[in-house]
Amino acid sequence: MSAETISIAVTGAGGAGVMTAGQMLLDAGAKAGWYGLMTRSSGPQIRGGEAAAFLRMSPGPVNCGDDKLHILFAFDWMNVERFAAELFLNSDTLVLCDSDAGEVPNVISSSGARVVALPLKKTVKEVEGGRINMIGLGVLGKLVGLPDEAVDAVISSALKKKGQEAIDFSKAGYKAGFDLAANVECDAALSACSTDGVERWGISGNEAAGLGGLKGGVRFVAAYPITPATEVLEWLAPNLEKVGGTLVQAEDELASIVQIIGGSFGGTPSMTATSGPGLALMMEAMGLAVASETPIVVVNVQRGGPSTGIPTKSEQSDLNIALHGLHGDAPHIVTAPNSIPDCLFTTQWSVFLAERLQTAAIVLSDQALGQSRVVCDKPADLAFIAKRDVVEANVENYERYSVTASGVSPMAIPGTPGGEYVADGLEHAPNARPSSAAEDHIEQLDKRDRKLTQFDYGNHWADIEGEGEMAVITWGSTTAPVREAIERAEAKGMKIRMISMRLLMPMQTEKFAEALKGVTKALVIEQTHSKQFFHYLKAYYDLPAEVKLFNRPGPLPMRPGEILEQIESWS
Amino acid sequence: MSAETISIAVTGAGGAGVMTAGQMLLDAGAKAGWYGLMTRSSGPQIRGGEAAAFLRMSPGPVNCGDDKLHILFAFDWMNVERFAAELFLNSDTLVLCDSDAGEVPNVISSSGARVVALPLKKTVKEVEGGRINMIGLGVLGKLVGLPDEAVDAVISSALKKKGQEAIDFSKAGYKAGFDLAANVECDAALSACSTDGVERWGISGNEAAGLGGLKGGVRFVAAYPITPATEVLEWLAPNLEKVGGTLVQAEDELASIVQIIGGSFGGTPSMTATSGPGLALMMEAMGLAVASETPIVVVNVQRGGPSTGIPTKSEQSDLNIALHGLHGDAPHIVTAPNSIPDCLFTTQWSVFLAERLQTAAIVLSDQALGQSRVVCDKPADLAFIAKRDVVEANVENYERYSVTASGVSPMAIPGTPGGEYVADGLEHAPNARPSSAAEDHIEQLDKRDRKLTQFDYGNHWADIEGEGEMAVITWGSTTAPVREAIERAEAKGMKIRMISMRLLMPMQTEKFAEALKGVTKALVIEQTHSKQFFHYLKAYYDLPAEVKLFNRPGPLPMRPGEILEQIESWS
Amino acid sequence: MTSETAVVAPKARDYKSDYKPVWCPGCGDFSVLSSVTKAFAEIGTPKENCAVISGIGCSSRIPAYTSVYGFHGVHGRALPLATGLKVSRPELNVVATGGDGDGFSIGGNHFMHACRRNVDMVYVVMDNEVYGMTKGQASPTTAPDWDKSKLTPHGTGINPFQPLAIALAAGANFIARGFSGDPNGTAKLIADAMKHPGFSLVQILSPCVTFRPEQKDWKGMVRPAEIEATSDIGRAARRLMTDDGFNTGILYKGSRNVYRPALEESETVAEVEATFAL
Amino acid sequence: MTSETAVVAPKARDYKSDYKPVWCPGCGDFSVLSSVTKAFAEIGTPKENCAVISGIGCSSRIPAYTSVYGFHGVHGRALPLATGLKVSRPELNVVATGGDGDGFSIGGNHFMHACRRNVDMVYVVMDNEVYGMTKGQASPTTAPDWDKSKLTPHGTGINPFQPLAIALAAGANFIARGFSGDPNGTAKLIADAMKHPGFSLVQILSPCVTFRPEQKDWKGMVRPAEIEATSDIGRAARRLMTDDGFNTGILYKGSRNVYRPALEESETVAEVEATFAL
Ligand SMILES: Cc1ncc(C[n+]2csc(CCOP(=O)(O)OP(=O)(O)O)c2C)c(N)n1
Ligand SMILES: Cc1ncc(C[n+]2csc(CCOP(=O)(O)OP(=O)(O)O)c2C)c(N)n1
Ligand code: SF4
Ligand code: SF4
Ligand SMILES: [Mg+2]
Ligand SMILES: [Mg+2]
Repeated sequence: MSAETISIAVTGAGGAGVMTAGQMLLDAGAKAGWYGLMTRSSGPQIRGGEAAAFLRMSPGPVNCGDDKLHILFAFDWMNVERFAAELFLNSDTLVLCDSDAGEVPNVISSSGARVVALPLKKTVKEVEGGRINMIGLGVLGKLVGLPDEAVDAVISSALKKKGQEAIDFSKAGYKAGFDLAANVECDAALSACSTDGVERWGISGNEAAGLGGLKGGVRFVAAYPITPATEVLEWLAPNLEKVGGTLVQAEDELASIVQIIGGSFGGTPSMTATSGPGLALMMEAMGLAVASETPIVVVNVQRGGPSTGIPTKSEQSDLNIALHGLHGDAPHIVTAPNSIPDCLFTTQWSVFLAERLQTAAIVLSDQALGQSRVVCDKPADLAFIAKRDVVEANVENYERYSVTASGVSPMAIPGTPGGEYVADGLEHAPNARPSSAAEDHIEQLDKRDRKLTQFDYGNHWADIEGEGEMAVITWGSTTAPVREAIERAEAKGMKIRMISMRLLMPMQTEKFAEALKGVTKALVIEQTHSKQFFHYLKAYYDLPAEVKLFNRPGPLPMRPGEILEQIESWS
Repeated sequence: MSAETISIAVTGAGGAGVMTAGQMLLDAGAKAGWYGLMTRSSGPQIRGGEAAAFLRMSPGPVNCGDDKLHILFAFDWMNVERFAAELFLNSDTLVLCDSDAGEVPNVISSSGARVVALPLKKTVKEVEGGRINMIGLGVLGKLVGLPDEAVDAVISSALKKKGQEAIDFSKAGYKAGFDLAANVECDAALSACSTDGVERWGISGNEAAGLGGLKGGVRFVAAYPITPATEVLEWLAPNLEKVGGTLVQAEDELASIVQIIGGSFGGTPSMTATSGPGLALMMEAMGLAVASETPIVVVNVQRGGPSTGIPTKSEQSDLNIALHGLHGDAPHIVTAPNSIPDCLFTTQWSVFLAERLQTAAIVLSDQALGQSRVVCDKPADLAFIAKRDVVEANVENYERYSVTASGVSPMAIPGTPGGEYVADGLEHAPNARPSSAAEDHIEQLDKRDRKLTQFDYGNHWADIEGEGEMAVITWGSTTAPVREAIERAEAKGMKIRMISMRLLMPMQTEKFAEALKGVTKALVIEQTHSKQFFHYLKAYYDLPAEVKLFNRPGPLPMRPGEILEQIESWS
Repeated sequence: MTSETAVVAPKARDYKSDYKPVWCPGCGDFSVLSSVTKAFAEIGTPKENCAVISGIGCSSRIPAYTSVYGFHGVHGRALPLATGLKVSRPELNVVATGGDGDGFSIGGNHFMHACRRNVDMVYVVMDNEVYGMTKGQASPTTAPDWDKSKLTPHGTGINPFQPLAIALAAGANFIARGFSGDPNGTAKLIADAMKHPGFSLVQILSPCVTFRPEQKDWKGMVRPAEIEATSDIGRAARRLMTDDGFNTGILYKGSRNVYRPALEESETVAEVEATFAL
Repeated sequence: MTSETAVVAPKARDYKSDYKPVWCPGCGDFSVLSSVTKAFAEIGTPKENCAVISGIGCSSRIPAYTSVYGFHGVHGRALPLATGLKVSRPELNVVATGGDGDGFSIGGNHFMHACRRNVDMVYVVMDNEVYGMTKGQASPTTAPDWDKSKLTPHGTGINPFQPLAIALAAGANFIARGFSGDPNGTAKLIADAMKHPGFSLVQILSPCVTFRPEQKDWKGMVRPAEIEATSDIGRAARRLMTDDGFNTGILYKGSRNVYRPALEESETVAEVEATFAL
């Protein structure tokens, strides 16, 4: 029998090469035509502590973790308890470990999983230049049915820089592991597959967000590193440069957000990326972007909060601050990618919207999206490329904040004669001069509101799928397990609608009502403790009479199985 | 006929002494037994531009402006149009001006107001050491019926430092003005009154907030000036010192908020005051106070937003950021004084709550409360004095973040042997050590939530007044005009309930439902553009079937008359 | 300047707007405004290629009184805004402006890091040793015994901030001090700052007649520095650390490395994204 | 220490907790931890009267590894937290700690103003010229040509921040440099800093073995400063501006005015509020 999808966890001390093995397995799987997903977890040690790579592979697209684990490959038992909650061990799980690893920890044995010990360390010694992670990769390659060519290609390209000898050692290690697994009973082999000529990409959500910015037209970025957003910036630094843009490492987030306002004022689409604590520091200046109508994009990769919280784990708890963290009445854009590949689309679209509507856009990604790698189809090119409404040289009587029907006032870019104006965070008259008059205030407030609410966001505001009287409403990274839960429910003959909101601000009240037509029950799914999304829905939308909430804070991700349970128990 | 309440505006160039005249009129009125209120307005010039003092006086308590003006006293016509929207001129208004002031501006003449020109400048020249504002004060004193002793006392005390000659000059000026008014027809005289032995105070909302902090036990303040909150800090600086506390002027708001976290960690109740832009900068560290469970109080005196906005004008648009501006799930306290004297009660109560519940409290005052002066009865002393749950020396196995039934974990204050612990903004186990485990996260999230939601806030959470099927729901400075509108409606035989919420977070869902018993219609009043309070109510409370919203952004204050209109047109 | 008539040398007034300043009569900032516009005229940058960027404060109101592009941003952040603008639009003549509170209190970190980064722009600080806009509190440059602010009724009791010494230690490339009472001299300093590559600090003593009336005495206290501008860091350090704050002129002129990204396209977006292909 | 038995001189280990550091094996911060606890022992402050305050970073994890009171706050704000604590509780022995990123990048403004304010406390900075915690980006003290960070693939191209020169220009009262490879010498520096009134900066070169392995060479580069600690600002300025960063020891000892509010009650609350009576 070949599996539809398999989940594998690889754990061990940081030095054991857990992540490398996981990554190579994913990449080789991709060469074999399989889709896949890999997430990481590690202990508090900065280096050398316990680490885990969680993989899922399948002949069809994969966007979230499963709720069962097929194989746990433990290179050693180092603090494996730390990952207990993330492992989903059961009696079907095959646990592989070294024959000399010592007593099987209680979390493993008590799960009823089948433990198979292999002479890994012994084998390492037998293979010249052998490393335990290559042996492990060999074992796994055999069990999942990786074609040899795929593995060879991945090993060769990963170790190209280290030279032919390293490549040969690794291949030998792989082979040794492959042979070790010969007698291990396991039905995890995936059905053979091909890429059907569609180009496959290997990309993380953070890289995808960076690329989305770049493709949307961003050419200036100011950066201050913070977990789990740093990779957005680290991907952009060398790549922006190639397309004629630049990245400045700033002294802090107060500087990075204001630097991008400066860049954007100069006509260059600009963005930054951060996480909760950094976003909080950016809120004052975000208001300046809104009031001065200077487009900017901030990708906020959420982590566990509050305060420093749990920097390496995911949560959806920055929804409130993204929506409401600006002082004063400050309408802006809040979007959220709902899958790893969607980090590209949503970021690119957000750049387009910010530029088109001359406002601040916050893209709410999260650690689960940002730091996971996915193997997916190459995304299609989009038409969303920054295009600001600007004035030509020498317009007469130019007024920067002129009151227009659309609410968007044409902008003058420095260098344009006749367009000279002073952008201001003080309330102002249409001619940009400070004003505290009630008429000017209301006129500009109306204008800044109108440009956002009247704009037609098309059907990108949400992913709406399926039919049925029950709707599951969600956003962001909980969308993938919701989707999978609904697929499983549909496989059981149920009919369920999914609404995953990509545009969280401005509110799409009418479209939401339309999407809910015929729905009598709504199940709301979110990963927060204080029910932020649920309260947001209550505040701004009409919900059906029956509403049920299933929420949980991080760090444990939502799983399809538990969502399916919620659906089934409510039907 | 004598009036129940009179409203007077005094306008003129900054140098004319408009504010001094207004202040002395208010104080002399107080001596005469009248209550009163004075607000200020001025043009954009830093000094010497146009200025206006708006006064309202009455034999009974006054907390907001009226919607008609009895007397406009214009020392000159300098940019008087700027105040047009705030003047409420009508054909009953008496406009006093100088005979030589030139043409009456159109905003005045078109209102149909009765204009009476007096030879002010001429009189100034005739009185030795005469100043136009004292002449003006004399005119007004005559018209409202100020007893001479009251005026004498106020002049003497105001000019004590300047010496007897100055006092005599001023008195002579007053007398000259008084005589000038002899033939002016006017029915604004207030009925005579006395203080009935109750001590009267003259206080601004900002001073009241400062005093509330002090009385609540605050002994450390860190300050960064910002309009319109600076006076809270300026009042505290010299007064804290007298009671053995101290104030540090910080380099910015990032420092001031964190300094008070440090002060509080050391066991000293600590607070700061700021306005929108400063509050935005404080949000990151506010999360630290929440996560580390370190009590702090931030008085936020709201001004027009977004961004720098309209610094000298009032608005209620920082509600969203106060409630939701923290990243992560960060339950805290948000309170709002609903009158100038209540700035004392609410701030003092908030210090008590923050200390009792070991969290951050934001007190949402606004410019209209903070920078207005009121004459009111001396407030009663309150039992709300900071009292933290602390551990004694040498407790065994002390755990700082122990999971208790109330959610409040006894705190160790540095200096207590055996209590040594490290406060942390990282998620932690009960023993205060960092933890990213799901159990610890949920346990601490539950605890931080529970301590706030289970606490009994008594009936201070809202002011609930009156009976009826219609309720007017509001908060903060719009309460005074709502109260007055309801009084007027009741005078017309209507029955209306008022709910003015003093505690905005945590939500008091049950008490709110109780307060709404029997209510079928709710009129929501707020001073924002984006309907922040209305959406907050929708998100967290059950509202009656019929709900109507009356909102408007700043800078124009809400007036009783227009609220009454809303009530009447909906009955 | 696409017109076909002969190009006329620009005048200072071409860089002034018709908008009436909110400043108090007699405020030093009026003449700083003149100096800034004169400097633009001297350099001759077409006004559409000039930008004046500020934070919040009386002094920070200056952009609207010029006729060039400008940004009146948030308190303390003129320098990062100017940095973002200049780095992405290197051809513009970017001048950041503001007060001592804006620049050295809330904006102090950006000040240090702008000095270090050494982007080619000018920073004009109108120093009146007070927060004028918020009605007279002590700023970092206020003397420790100035006790007229209610916030610090016995004076701050702390040493005044030394902007020029800090600028030097942090890495600024051009350091000068002017006095608003000498608008021509100050204009020349600003123009020289514009010509000098890298980050140039021009501190201008600019009295606040309302909250620091005693600053009218500054007129008799300022004097042109006796020694020529130096490029020796050690000498400049000694000089600035022992300076009494009233020497005017260029006090340091360095040749530190200027931050100037290339902004040249070498690949298409398609080429960049090809690296994700497996 | 209310027990009745004879008071024993405290040992460094009394100030250490049993909590295992998250640091990488070989990280310089281990020995800084030893130095801090040794300094506490030398001063002999009872541990309930000691507080170690930090921001965020590998180095900022230090409070939990001591057994005294502590606060692991937010990134960049150790100094204002320590300031609030010390000003309101002057009897405590307050040590602020952290890294070069925490202290000089995001925390740079507080650093300057803490130097100026000169509150009596010690600031220990573990300088590894990198952001360790976020996996290796350039910090303000990083050399301009260090190109191992993905964020600055050609190096930062900007001059490194000179913490000691800035501290001097800003007003710190005691300035020293130590090396984590010499834990006893460093302990002595920290103890001397605790004894000296006012704000004392102790920069400790503390290698990051993970992201800056080349810093193991520091061992051969550091040397005790040849000249004695000076109290002359001009000399100290010249010295620090020309220093190569590897001279250890006390480099400046001043006698600037220390910020120390009185905290004495002179009136009751009732007396204070009586001023509102009309
Ligand atoms: C975040 C923030 N905090 C505080 C303020 C209030 N504020 C406005 S201007 C100013 C000080 C200005 O001083 P300075 O820069 O010296 O300018 P001056 O008015 O003296 O020219 C302050 C504290 C603000 N606008 N924003
Ligand atoms: C507001 C905020 N921005 C960014 C971060 C991410 N961050 C954590 S530690 C750190 C740098 C630490 O560098 P350093 O202070 O030198 O400490 P080291 O790890 O090198 O000891 C950064 C940028 C954060 N926690 N908070
Ligand atoms: S307050 Fe001072 S700085 Fe501000 S405008 Fe007036 S004189 Fe100038
Ligand atoms: S990353 Fe560097 S600074 Fe951080 S613990 Fe490891 S060696 Fe120390
Ligand atoms: Mg100033
Ligand atoms: Mg470091």
